[in-house]
Amino acid sequence: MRLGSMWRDALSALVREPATQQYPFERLQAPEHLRSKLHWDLTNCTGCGLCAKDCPSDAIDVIVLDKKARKFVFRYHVDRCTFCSQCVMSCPKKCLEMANDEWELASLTPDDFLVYYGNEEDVETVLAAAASNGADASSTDTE
Amino acid sequence: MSAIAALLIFPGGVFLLLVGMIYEWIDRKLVARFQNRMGPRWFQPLADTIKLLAKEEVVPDGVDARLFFTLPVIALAGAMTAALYVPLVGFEASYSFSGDLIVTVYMLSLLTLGTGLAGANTLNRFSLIGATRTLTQLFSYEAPFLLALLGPAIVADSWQIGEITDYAGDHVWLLVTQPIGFLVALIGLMGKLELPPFDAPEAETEIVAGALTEYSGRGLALFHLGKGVELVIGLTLVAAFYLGGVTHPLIFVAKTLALLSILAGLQALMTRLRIDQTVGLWWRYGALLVLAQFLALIVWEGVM
Amino acid sequence: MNLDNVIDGIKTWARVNSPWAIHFNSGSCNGCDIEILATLTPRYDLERFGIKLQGSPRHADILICTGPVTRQARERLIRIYEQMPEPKFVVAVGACALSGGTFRGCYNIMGGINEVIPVDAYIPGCPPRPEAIIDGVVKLLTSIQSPAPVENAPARVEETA
Amino acid sequence: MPTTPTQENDVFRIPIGPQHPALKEPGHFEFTVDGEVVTAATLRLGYVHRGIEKGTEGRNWIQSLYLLERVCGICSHVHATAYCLGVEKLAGVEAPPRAQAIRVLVAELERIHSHMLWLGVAAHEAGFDMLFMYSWRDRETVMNLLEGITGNRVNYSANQLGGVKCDIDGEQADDIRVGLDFLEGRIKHYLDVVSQDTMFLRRTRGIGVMTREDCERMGIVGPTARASGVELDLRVHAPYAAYPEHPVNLVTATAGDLEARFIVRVNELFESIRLIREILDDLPEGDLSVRVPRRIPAGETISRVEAPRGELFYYIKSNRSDMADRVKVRTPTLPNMASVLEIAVGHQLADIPMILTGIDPCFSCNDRMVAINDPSRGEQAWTWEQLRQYGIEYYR
Ligand code: SF4
Ligand code: SF4
Ligand code: SF4
Ligand code: SF4
Ligand code: SF4
Ligand code: SF4
Ligand code: SF4
Ligand code: SF4
Repeated sequence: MRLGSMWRDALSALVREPATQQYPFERLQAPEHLRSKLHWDLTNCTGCGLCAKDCPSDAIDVIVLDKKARKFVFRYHVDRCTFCSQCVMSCPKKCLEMANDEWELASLTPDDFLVYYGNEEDVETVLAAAASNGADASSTDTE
Repeated sequence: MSAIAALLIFPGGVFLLLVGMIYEWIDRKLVARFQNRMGPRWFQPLADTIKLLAKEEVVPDGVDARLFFTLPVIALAGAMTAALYVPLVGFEASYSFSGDLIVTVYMLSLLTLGTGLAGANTLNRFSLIGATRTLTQLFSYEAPFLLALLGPAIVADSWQIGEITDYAGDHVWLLVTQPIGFLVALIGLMGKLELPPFDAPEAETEIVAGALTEYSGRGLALFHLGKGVELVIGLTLVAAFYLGGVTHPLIFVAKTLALLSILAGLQALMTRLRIDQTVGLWWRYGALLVLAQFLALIVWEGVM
Repeated sequence: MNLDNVIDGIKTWARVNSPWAIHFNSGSCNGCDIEILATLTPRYDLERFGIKLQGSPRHADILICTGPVTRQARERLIRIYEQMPEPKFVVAVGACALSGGTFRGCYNIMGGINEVIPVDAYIPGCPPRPEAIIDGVVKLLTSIQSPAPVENAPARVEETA
Repeated sequence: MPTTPTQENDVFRIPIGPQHPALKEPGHFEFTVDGEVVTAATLRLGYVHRGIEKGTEGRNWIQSLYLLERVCGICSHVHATAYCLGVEKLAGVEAPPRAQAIRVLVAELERIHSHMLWLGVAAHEAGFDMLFMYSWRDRETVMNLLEGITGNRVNYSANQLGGVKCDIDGEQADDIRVGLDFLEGRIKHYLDVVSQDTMFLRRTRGIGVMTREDCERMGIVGPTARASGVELDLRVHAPYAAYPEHPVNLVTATAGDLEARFIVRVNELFESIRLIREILDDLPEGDLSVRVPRRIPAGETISRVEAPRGELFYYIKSNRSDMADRVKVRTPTLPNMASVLEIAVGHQLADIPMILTGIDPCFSCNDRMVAINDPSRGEQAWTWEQLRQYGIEYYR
C-alpha cells in the first residue's frame, strides 16, 4: 500500500525534457517502410486493371484511352485509399509504389484528393471528358 | 471612487482575473510537466476566456433563462467581492472589518453554490447529477476549509483576516504548530475547487462536465474565471495564515506558488475519489483530526 | 471602424489559440479514434496548441469525426453538430470519414461525414498518423486565422461508376 | 434530487453513450440509478454496425481481408490472421514457417499495444491521468516498432493471403529488443502501481467481482475470464500459427475483481515480451508467402485465434467463387459486454466506467444481435415475422 506511487516519474519529468515532439515545428523522418501516398509509373503498365480489382476501397481507376497506344490514365482517390499496399502487391509489372514520406495529406477541400497520373495530354483528355459529360464521363475500364 | 477602482481594477477586477489566469496556467503547465508533456502556452487561459466570451451562448430548452444568465455573474461577483478582504499578492486588503474572515469564506462558497444551482437549473441528466454532487461536496468541504481557517483565528483571537495574518507574521509559522489544520486547509481548498482527485462533481468519464455540461460561451467563461479567482484567494489565505503571514510581496507570491505546485503534484498523483469516498474521507478522518486539534488549541489557550 | 477590426482580430486570435474539440465516432473501426486520443498524450501533446478534448458538445469548437457514418449514428451526428455553439468547425479524420473508405458499398453506411454535415478539414489515412492529424488541425487553424480567398462550396469530386 | 421530467415513475435513468467521454466509441448504456447506486442496466448496440459481414459477400477474397482487418483498429491484426488462417485452410495451403512466426510476432506486439492502451484508458476512467499519460507515452515505443516493421501504426496490413508482407531484418530485430527492454522495466513499474497504489486500489479492489461460475455461465472470455480463474487461452489450448513451436504460459488470477483484471493483463505483457524475444532468437528462414488461388475451393471452416480480449471466432464458407459465400465473425467483447449489465447492478454510478473498462470494451466489433436462449423459458425460436417486427422497432 502506497500513496502517490508515481511520484518518482513526476519528479524526474520535471527535470527532464518532455517526451513531446515538436511537430509541426520540427519534422522527424518517417520510418523507411511507412506506407503513404501511392505513385504510379506508366513505363511498364499494361492497363490490366488488376490493381483496381483488388483495391478494397475502390480507390483506383485505370482509365484506358487507347490500349494499343498504351494511353492510360491512372486516377487515384487519396480520400478512399486505406494505404494497405495491396495494389502494389497485385500489380504484375511493379508499376506501383507507395512513398514513405508523403503523409501530410490533409486538405480543406476534397478536390485535392483526386490525383491523376499519366501523360499530360491524356490526363487533359480525361479531365475534359469529365467536365463536358458530368459525373459519368470516364468509365473505368478494368479489363 | 477608490472603492470602484478597487473593485474593478486593483486588487479586484481585471488584475485579479489576470492573476487567476496566470495561476491556472501554472497549475496546468505543472500537471502537464509532471506527465512528461509540454503543456499549454502561457496565454492559454486568456485565449480560452476570450474565445468563450466571443462564442454563441446556447440557452437550452426548459431552463429558467434569467437564472441561467445571472448565476454565473453572481458566482463570479461573489468570488471577486471576497478578494477585497484578503491580502492579495501580499498587499494590504482593501477592506477590513472584524469578522471579514467569515464573510470571505461565504462569498467563496457562492461560486460553488452558483455552479450547483446552475446544474440543477437545466434538464440535462449529467448536469443534475453533477449538481447533486457539487452540493454534496460543498457541504462536506466547506466545513473543513472553514474549520482549518478557524484554527489560526482562535490562536490569534480574532475573526479579522488582517489581524490573523499579523499574528501569523509575528509567530512561528502556523504550519509548524498546526500541521493538521494546514493539511486540511489544503485538501479543503482542492475539494472546494473540485480539483482532481476531488473532481467527482465534474468527472468527465462519468457525467461529462457535471453541472456545467449545458453551459457554453459567456456563462462557462464566467464560471472558469470564478474558479481562477477562488484559487488565488484560497492560496492567499492558506499562505497568509499558515506560512508566516504577509511579508514582502515577492516572497509572498513565491509562497503561494509553492503551495500551488504542491496542489499540482497532488492532482497528478492521485486517483479520483468517488463522491462517497470523498465525503467519507472527510467525515471519517478529516473532521475528527481537526476537531482534535481544535480541542488541543482551546485547552492550550486556556492554559496560557 | 478600426476598433471593430481590433476586436475581430482579438476574437480570431482567441479562437485560433483555444480550439476545444469534441470527438464523435460515427461507426469507425477505432483505429482513427485511438490515434486521435494519442495526439493528446505526451509524445504529441495537442495541449501545446490549446486543444482540449471536451465531453460536452456545448463546450466545443471543433467536431472531430471518424467513421463512415452508419445509419444509426447519423441522427446523433447531426444532433451533436446542432448542439455545438457557433462558430464551429468540423474535421473529418480517416478514409472512412472522407468517403467511406473500405466500407464503401456496405449497406449500412452513409459514406462519409460530408454526406451528413458540412466539413471544414479532411485528413486522409487509415488511420492518419497522429502527426498527420496535427497537420490537418494546424491547416484548419491557419485557414481560420487568414481566411483564404473564398473557395466556398468545395465542388464535389465526381463519382465514377 | 430535483424533480424533472426525466424522472419517470420515480426512476432516474442515466444514458451513457453513444457520445460520451467514458466511451470513445458509440454504444449506448442506460443505467437506472437510485441516488448514486445503479439498480438496473440496459445496453443498446448497433451504432457501429456497418454491414461488414454482408460486405464480404460482394468483395473478392483479397479485398475482404482489408475489410475484415477494419472490423477493428485495436486488434486489427488478429482479425486478419483469423481470416487468413481460415481461407488458407479452405484453399489447402499453408503459410511458410517464417510467415507464421512473423504473424505471431506482430500479434504479440499488438497485444502489448492493446493492453497498454487499455491500461491507460482504464486509468483515465478512474481519474488517474498520470498513469494514462505514462502508459500511452510508453505505448508509443510499440507503435514505433509496429510502424517500422509493417508500415502503419494501426491497420498494419502485415498479413496477406498465404503469408505476410513484411519481413524482419537484423536491424529491426535489434530495435525490437531495445524497445522490449525498455518496456519491460516500465511494465514492472506499472505492475507495482496497479497493485500497490492505495488511491488506485480504492477504485479497483473488490469492485465488479465475477466468480468463476459467473464467467462460465455468461461465456466470458479472454483476460476478463482468466482474472476469475477460468483457464482458457487459445494460444495454449488450441495453438495456431507459430504458437505450437513457441508455447505460451497461461496467466490467471483468482480474485475476479477489477484489480485481478489489471494484474492479469499486465502479467500477460511479460509473457508477450518473453515470446517475442524467443521468436526473434529463432526466426525460421524461408519464404514470406505462398500463392493462394483467386477462387477458393468450396467448403466451410472455422478459425479461432486469441485476440487481446479473448477468443475470436471466424466461420468462413466458400462456394468456389472468388468471393466468400458467408463470413461470420464472433468477437470476444460481445459476450463480455453482457457481463457489465449484470455486475453493474448494486455498484456506485462512479464505478460504472471502471467496470465497463474492466472488460476492455470496444464496440466496433460487436454491433450485432445476440439472442440468448434461456432453456428455462422454453423454445425461443423467432419467426420471420417477429424478427422483422423486432428489426423495425429496433431501428426506429
Ligand atoms: S493502397 Fe490499398 S486502398 Fe490504397 S489504392 Fe492501393 S489497394 Fe487501394
Ligand atoms: S496492375 Fe499494374 S500493370 Fe495492371 S493496370 Fe495496375 S498498375 Fe498497370
Ligand atoms: S436483414 Fe434487413 S438490414 Fe439486414 S440485409 Fe436484410 S433487409 Fe437489410
Ligand atoms: S479510416 Fe481506417 S482506421 Fe480510420 S476508422 Fe476508418 S477503417 Fe478505421
Ligand atoms: S455485425 Fe459487427 S462486424 Fe459486422 S458489420 Fe456490424 S459491426 Fe461490423
Ligand atoms: S448481422 Fe445480419 S444484417 Fe448484419 S451483416 Fe450480418 S447478416 Fe447482414
Ligand atoms: S474486441 Fe473487437 S472492438 Fe475490441 S479490439 Fe478486438 S476487434 Fe476491436
Ligand atoms: S440463434 Fe439462430 S441465427 Fe443465432 S446463432 Fe443460433 S442458430 Fe444461428
